Formats: sequence, structure tokens, C-alpha cells
Amino acid sequence: MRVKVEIVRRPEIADPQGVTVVRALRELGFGEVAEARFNRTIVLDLHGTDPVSAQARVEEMCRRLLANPVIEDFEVQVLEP
Amino acid sequence: MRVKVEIVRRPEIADPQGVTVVRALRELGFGEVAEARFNRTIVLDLHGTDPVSAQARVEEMCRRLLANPVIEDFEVQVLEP
Amino acid sequence: MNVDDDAPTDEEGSEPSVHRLLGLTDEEYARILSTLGRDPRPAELAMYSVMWSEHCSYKSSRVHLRRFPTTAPWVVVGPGENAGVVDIGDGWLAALRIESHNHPSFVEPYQGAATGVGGILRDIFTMGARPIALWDSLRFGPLDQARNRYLFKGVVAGIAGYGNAVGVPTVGGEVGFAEHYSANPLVNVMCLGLLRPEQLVLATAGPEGTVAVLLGAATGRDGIGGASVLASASFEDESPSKRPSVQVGDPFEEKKLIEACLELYERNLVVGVQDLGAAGLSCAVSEPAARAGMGMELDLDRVHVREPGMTAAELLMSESQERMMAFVHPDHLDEVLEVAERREILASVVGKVISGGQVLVSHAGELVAEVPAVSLTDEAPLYERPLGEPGWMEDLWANTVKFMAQPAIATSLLQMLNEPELGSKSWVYEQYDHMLFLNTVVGPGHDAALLRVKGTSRGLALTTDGNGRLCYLDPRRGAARLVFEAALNVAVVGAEPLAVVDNLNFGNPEKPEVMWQFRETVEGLAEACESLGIPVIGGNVSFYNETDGLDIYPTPVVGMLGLVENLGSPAPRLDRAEEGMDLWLIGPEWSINLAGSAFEKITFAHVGGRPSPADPTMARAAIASARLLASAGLPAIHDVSTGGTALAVAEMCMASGVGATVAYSDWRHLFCEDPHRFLVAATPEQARTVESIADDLGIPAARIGSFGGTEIAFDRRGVKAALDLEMATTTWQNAVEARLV
Amino acid sequence: MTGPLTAPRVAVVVFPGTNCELDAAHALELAGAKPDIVWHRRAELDDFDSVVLPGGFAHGDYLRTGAIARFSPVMGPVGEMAAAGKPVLGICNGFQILCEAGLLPGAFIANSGLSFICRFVEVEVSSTASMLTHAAAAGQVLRLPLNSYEGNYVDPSLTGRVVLRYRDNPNGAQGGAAAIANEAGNVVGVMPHPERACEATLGSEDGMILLRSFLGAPRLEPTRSR
Ligand SMILES: Nc1ncnc2c1ncn2[C@@H]1O[C@H](COP(=O)(O)OP(=O)(O)O)[C@@H](O)[C@H]1O
Ligand SMILES: [Mg+2]
Repeated sequence: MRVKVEIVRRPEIADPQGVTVVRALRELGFGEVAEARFNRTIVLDLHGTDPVSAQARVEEMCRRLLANPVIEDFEVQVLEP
Repeated sequence: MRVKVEIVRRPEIADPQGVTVVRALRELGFGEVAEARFNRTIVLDLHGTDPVSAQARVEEMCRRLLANPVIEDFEVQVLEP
Repeated sequence: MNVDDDAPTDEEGSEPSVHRLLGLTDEEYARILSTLGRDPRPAELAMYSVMWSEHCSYKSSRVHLRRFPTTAPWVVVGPGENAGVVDIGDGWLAALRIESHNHPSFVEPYQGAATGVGGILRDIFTMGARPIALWDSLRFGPLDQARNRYLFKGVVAGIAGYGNAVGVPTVGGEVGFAEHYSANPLVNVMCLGLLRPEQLVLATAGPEGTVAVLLGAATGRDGIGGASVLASASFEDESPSKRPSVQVGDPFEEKKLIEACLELYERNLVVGVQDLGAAGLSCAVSEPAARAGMGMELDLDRVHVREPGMTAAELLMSESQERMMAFVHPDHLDEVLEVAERREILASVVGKVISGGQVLVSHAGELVAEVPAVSLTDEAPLYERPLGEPGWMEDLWANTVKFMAQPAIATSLLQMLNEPELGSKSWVYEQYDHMLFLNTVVGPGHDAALLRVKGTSRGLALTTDGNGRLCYLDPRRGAARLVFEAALNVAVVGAEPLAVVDNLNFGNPEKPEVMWQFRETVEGLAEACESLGIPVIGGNVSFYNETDGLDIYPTPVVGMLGLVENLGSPAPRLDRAEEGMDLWLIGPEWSINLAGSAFEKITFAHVGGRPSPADPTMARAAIASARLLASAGLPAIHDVSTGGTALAVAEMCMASGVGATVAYSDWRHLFCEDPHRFLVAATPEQARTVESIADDLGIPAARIGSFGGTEIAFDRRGVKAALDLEMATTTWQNAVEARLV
Repeated sequence: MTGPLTAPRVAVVVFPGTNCELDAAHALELAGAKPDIVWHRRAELDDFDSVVLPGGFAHGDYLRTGAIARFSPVMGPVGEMAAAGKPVLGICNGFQILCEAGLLPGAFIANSGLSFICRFVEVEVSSTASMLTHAAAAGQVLRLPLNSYEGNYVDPSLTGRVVLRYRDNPNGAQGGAAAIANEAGNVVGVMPHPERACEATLGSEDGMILLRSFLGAPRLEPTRSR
């Protein structure tokens, strides 16, 4: 079972990497870039489980370890069986 | 226009971070985790452009700056107008 | 380049094209045939190809490297092991080694540099030493090209990312820029370790029955066709088969590996240890076996792997990082495995030492290789490649600048301060943890780093020097001058030069001109070391630094270790000059030779003429006097090097935040870079000390100016050329950083 | 390790990847303590008066700095000591771990300049109501080495008490925070390294003021941390 987790920094928290990349892109001639935000995705492969419980277990992993609730939200998506 | 870029480390390239997180998850009782791979996503907001040219421009940004072609592949997805 | 295990069978033999693809010549292949008396199996061919690569076998350089002096009473381990080891007294030994990671850093700067750091650390802790300091010597093309900026930033971030996380401070380094490195940056990293004599471990397999335990990261298809093979091919070759699978560094794994290995040594649980670098498992079994005069059985099925389905050849060639092979007496095996488990690293028993000298490798239950260990190591090919002085040397020497008039000194100096080559490198070293372990008494930004050895009164000084432009103009003179400069650099922080490691970065050794540069360089280094009585205890050779047929400048980098027996008064530092102090120049009479100088390069874009030779007698006097002055408590001492006296004065002024006025008679004196000169800041009361030390050693000392004011001023019979200190400092401080944003 | 008989016993915790433990122990000893290096699997710290989580890269800083370390067995007793009002100090990576563990508010993100920063910085004592700063003078300026990539403090809750503030905010930290204390003041996180500034030969002795303060701190009332 493959599950994808996207960890998104909450919008009110600064994203220095995003700020830097916008500047660099504009210098390269991509003047249309207004904003950039960096997130992390983690692709997990799980042994023998079903989509429903995989979803629940990975959400649990996010709450306990993968995301920091002080600054991050997360989104879990079961990709394939 | 909002565009999402997913930057994926090529599968044959080692991912030490993934290895460490698998170990940590297993210790926390998530024994079903077989593998974890870390990727990056970048969400870009672009001024006044259309989906077709946005797609092309962002692919160009990936080739020039956002992705490292030696170890990474990328995927561009136009999210909303 | 994956070697397909199924393709050529035993009976048919390997296709000749396979050996060529692997970088073996037809003669080398014939040699394998005659060693084995049969066609090699694919796994065997893989082993020969990596072990006989230039990178692992030193086949083009070995005949020359024998020229180095390598012995001294304090040398415990000379060249040949993973690192050199010297006795520094008070029950401590120091291990030192330098390594290049040029080609991988060009392919992927962050990971290339990071894994370079990982590799040099393993060379040090393989010896039983705890790594206590790193040092980097870097060369890039000019920063006005985006690609060079990318490489420079990536390499520095990679060194920082790995070194900081693994927990070994990077206490200094050097960076140079020249067009010749545009398509071929140089990334050399030096590491210093400390150990107790009883902890010394050698890379030997031990007696029959010793078990081989593979520790650390899982093996994947990393760098196959990478460092060892790629190092023998040029960058221009972009065929997919030669594109390496980039190795990724894992400083966390390495940190665990360091602590685990150090515990094994402390508890005396290993017979020998070999790190896995280029040539991976092939090297880790054959070299220790050959050293022990034994053979080895290796069972590839027991290797812990990252990806399924790897062939025997891939497993044998893989350059996966953060792996070590420990050779363990069977009685200690359980304890070794317990240490690994507690330290949270993987361990697999993969083989054992056998008598008879054969390396026997099995995979999927079958014997896939059976070769004499020494045929892979000591009996690797050795070439005496043709060499010849390049036709252009005479022209180059004759090509001097004719100066019509005195240039504007202040403007020239400002122009030099604005060059990345001479500007402040704080953008680099502030990204490196240079303070960990609480030993850094003098850190980056000075001529050498000075580390205290806690629990003793001793200090160790560390530096590297390299100057491609100088060595291009005269490899022998240039190389000799580097040794003297490095020795003087450790002397100005109060240390006695103790040992040299060298990193020889050269072009294509198949070109006679390059081989000539190489031979000349080795001669120059050897002569200088001999004249100072300093042994060469290790080094590294990097050939094939060429792209599209253009070779880099011949760039030897000399690493020097110095010893201070008594760290008493505060060590001299660049930033301790003060208003009212005198400025002294110690060294031979003024010279006007500007060949190879930064001044000619920067203000006239000229590289030509013949640099002055070193003078061993003056060198010894300069080194000894600098050291005595440092221990006599002189506040600031700084050698005159690239940029000449003018730049050296400016560096002291900028660091100390005080101006100076310097008297001169011929402007060329200010920019000349001839060797064996250094500057001293001294209070008027210290004048006697300066004079008497210089006198005793027979080296001229002249008071050439004094510190004070807010200008760096040069005065010729009342006519003053002055540069505002603040403007100088801002320019110098921005020379690198401002070009990167 | 030597020291006066009454020397406070300090546990210096080592996680896999920690690298400042010997430095912390060295400086604590100079400051008069009796430090012991303790492996992260240890599940009790009964013998200790206080605990220090030193700097480094626990678990490689993988995932998030401090994220994995907070689950180590030793963090149980660290939490108990924090609740009991005993001095708990996190330095650099140790600070990040305390935040992840919820013993201090806030979190860390990359420095605003996106570079690792290793150099001396100046910090001002903005509050003396903490174990780390009670022996210092309010407004006093200290010179300490900074050594971090993720030193940029963010605290959406605005509940941490800033006890040291950068004079020239080098990493973008919210409110210029260089050190934060909990409400009771017994749990403190500091981003610069006081242990690197305890000897004149290393460039500064200002760190000694903080470490002595930490060691001499009286027992405070139990905390009501979140
Ligand atoms: N790559 C680097 N890493 C760390 N420190 C560096 C690096 N490059 C330069 N430095 C520091 O900056 C100082 C100035 O460098 P450099 O001009 O090369 O010195 P020198 O003239 O003595 O050879 C050095 O003392 C060194 O410690
Ligand atoms: Mg120098």
C-alpha cells in the first residue's frame, strides 16, 4: 500500500526558502512569480493493510511524528493498493 | 494562477532521511512501514498567465532552478486559474 | 555502467569491449588473462577494473611518489595506510590525511563535497583516531559565470551540511578562482585526528579465521561507474553508461559509525579495519588480505543491501557511503555485534580470512571470483609514463610585463581587495562549525588554525597552501615554495612544522607535458621537505582534471601539521595590531619579481614570466624566527603571500580595525610575492626582541612603518598613496559575498 | 570528573547524532558542576539535580530538528524534572528538542538567510526570571557563538518568555529571541552556545555567567507547562 503525506507549513508561518526562491526566479527572468511555498511530501510504503486503515494509521503517524502541529498541517492520500 | 511542482528524488538515489524515519516510525509501533521517501513540493502563485503557458514556464523554472536534474525528476501541475 | 553478470560466460570469456568500457586497456586485460591463466569472470573483471583504476592503484604516479622523504623519528605511520600518523608527545598521536573529490563535486556539488568529507573522515577514524578537525582547499572558475557560482555555493553547502552534522569542526581552508577551474573545480579536504598509541589500528585482515564484519549503511547501486572509474575518464564523456549514480552522504550514519568504531578500538575488539571508499568491497577485502599476506572469503549474499537484485559485480563495485569493514577475532564477534546494535548501526558477518592468498567471492551460492589478493593491489600495473618539458615553457618565461610607469598603488590595492581570490572568505567559513570540541584557539581567517590539545600544554597548527598560477609558471619552484609557505604559516602561530600531506591535482597523465609538470612538482616538494627535515606522511593524487582537452593548472596543495609544545602567551592573531605599534618586515632583501603575482593577474590580466626560486636557508631562518617571535608574545604576525606586502598589511589593518603607514622605495616591492617574508606588529618596547631574534637567525628585519589612523597608506619620500580603511574593509568583505546574490 | 563535594549533578543527555556533549560537560565542570554523560535510552534520572540537552544533530536533524529525539526514553524523566521545577536546559539542538517535546512553546525554521551561521553574536539579557539568566544583570550584553541552520524561532502562541535577545537578529527569530524560558523559569532553551564561551583562550567567558546561573539556581515552584 502506497500512501502519500503532504506536510504543509501553515500560511502564517514564514517560509524563508519560498522567499529566496521567488527572488531567484525573478532574477532569472520569471517576473510573473508572486509567491512560492515549500512543502514536504513523504511517500510511505506499508506492508499488508487496506486503504481505510492505512489512511487512519498514517494520520496517526502524522499526529505523532511526521508533522509538527505548532507550525504544520498535513494531508494524507492513499495512492494505490 | 496556482501551480504545484513536485520534485522527486530518483529512486536509485539513496534517501538517508527516509531510512531514519522508517526506523523511528517502527519504534513508535508502526511496524507496517516498509519504506519512506522524502520529496519536495513547491506551490507557486503566478501573476496573469494562462494554464498552458504557466505549465511551460514552470517546467522551464524547474529545469533552470527548482530541480536538480542529476538526482531529481519533477512534475508540474496547474491547480487553478 | 552496469556489468551484466549474465553476458559473457566463463567459457566464452568477456568481450574485449567490456574491459574497455570498464576503463581497462588491452594490455591490462592481457595481464589479467596471464595472472588468472583463463578468461576472467564478470565479477573478477569488475574487481580488476576498479582496483586497477588510476584512482585506486596510483599506477601513473607511484614511481614518482617514491621520491618523497617519508621518515623522521616522530613518524609512526608513513604513506601507504589510510592516514599518516605522527607522535606529538604527552602520550598522543596525530593522524592526518588529505583527499580530493573533484570529479564528483562537478557532477553534483553538494553531494560530491559532502561525500568527500565523509570519505576523509573515514580515512582518519579507520586508523583508530577521533577526527577533531577538517580543512578544505577549493578552486573554482570565476564567479561571474552562473555555473561557477552554483558549484561554489553547492560545494560549500555540502561541506557545511556534512561536516557540521557529523560533528567535526572545519577550522579553516582556502579558496581560489581561475578560468582553468571553470569546468573542473577542485575540492580537496584534509582531516586531523587524535589517538592514543594503544588505539592505533591498521588496515590488516589478521590471521586465518578472523571474521570480516561489514558495518554501517546498506549497499546500493551508488557510484557504480562513479568515482574510481569516472575518475579515470574525463568530464566531457556524457554517455549514459558512464553517468554515475550519485552517492548521497549521510552524516548521521557516519556519526554513529565513528562512535561505534571508536568504542571497538577502545575495547580492543578489532584486529584491523578498512573503510569502504572507491572500489568498495573489492578494496575492503583485497587490500587488508594482501597486507596480511592472506586470502579472504567473501559471501555477497550476507551483505545488507538497499535494493534487491544487485549483481555480484555491482555489489563489488558499489561505492555506497558510510561503510566500514572490521576484522574481528571470532571470540569477540558477539561483543562487536552488541556494540553495533546499541549504536544503532547495521552489521553483517560477510567473510573470513583464509590462508593461501586468494580472494574467493560467492554470490547466490556460487563462486563468482577467485583471484590472488596481491594481483589486485601490490601487483597492479605500474606505469612510467613518458614525460617532456612543454615547448611553451621558454615562451612563458620570456613573456614578462614591461611597466612604463608606477601604477596608482591605492587603486591597485583596492582592485585586489575586490577580487574573490583575495577578498574575505567569511561567507565560506561562517557556514562551517569551526568551534566544536572547544579546541579552536585560532580559527579561520588567519594563516593557520591553532588547536589546543586538552589535558596537555600542546597545540597543533594546521594549514594548506596551493597556488596553481605559480606552479603553472614553474612547477618545481612553485611546489617548493608551497612547502615553505605552509611551514611559515604554521610558524606564525607559534608551531614547529612537523609533517606534510599533499594533494596533487593534475591534468591528463597520458600527456607528456602533464607528466613533466607532475614530476617537477614532486621534485620541488621533495627537495623542500628534505631541506626542512619534514616528512611527507600521506597524500592523494587526482589526475584527469581536464575538460575538452584543457588541463587545469598543475595544482599541488600542501597540507602542513605543526606542533606548539607550550601554548603559553596568547597566540599571535591578525587582529591584534594596535594604534602605536610598529610594523616590521622580516625576510630577505626586497625583490622586484612580479611573475605569477596576483598584482599582474588582476591589474594587467597577465600570467607570465618566471617566479623566483625558494631559498632553503632563508626559508629555515624565516620559519624559525616567526616561531620564536610567536612564542615571545608578539601580538600579530602574518606571512606575505598572494597579493604581496601591500595586501598583507591591508589584511592586518582590516582585521585589527586600525590603519597603517608603510614606507617603500620601489612600488614593485609592495606587490612582489617572493617567499620567506612576514610582517610583525610590535610595540616599540618589543623592537629589541624582534631585532635580536632576527639577528640570531641571520635574517634581515626592517621597521617599515607603523599602525595608526584610518588609512592604509604607502609613503615614498613623503609622497603618500592612501586607501581609506573603511572603504578597503567594505570592499574586501563583499568581494565574495556580493557576487553570490 | 572532579569538583566540590556539593557540586550539582548534571545529566548531559546524548542522542544518536548529538555532538556537543563533551563540550557541555567540559564547561559545566569548569562552572563547578559534576556532569555525567547519559545515553538517550536511559529511563530515569533520579540521581541528578538538573539536566542539559546539548547541541548537535540528534537523528541527523532528519524530518524536523528534534522531532525524533523527543520520543527517546530519557525524555520521560526530563519532562518530570521540568514539571518538578528542576533546572532543564536545552542548548541549540537541545532547545529544538524541548520545543518538539512541548516543554517550551514554539518551533524552529530555517535561518532567514538560508545559510548555516557559525560566529560570535551579541545577545542582551532581556529577562532575569529564568534559571539561565537570574545571575546576570538585566540589559547586560553577552558575546556567545551561534552555530545553527535552523535557529529561526517562531512561536504563534506568543507564550515563551524571551530571556536573551539578539542585538542584531542574525537568523530572523521572532522577537529576536535567542533564549526562551517557560513560565516558571526552570526550563530554558538557548540557541547560541554558552559552553563555547567559557574560556578566554576561546574568545569569550560570557557563557560562564549563564552556566553558573543555571547551576546555582534555586528550586522554583513547579511549572504549569502546556
Ligand atoms: N574554504 C575555506 N574554508 C574555511 N576557511 C577558509 C576557506 N577559505 C579561506 N578560509 C579562511 O580565510 C582565510 C584567508 O584565506 P586565504 O586568503 O586563502 O589565506 P592565506 O593567504 O593565508 O593562504 C584563511 O585563513 C582561512 O582560514
Ligand atoms: Mg598565508
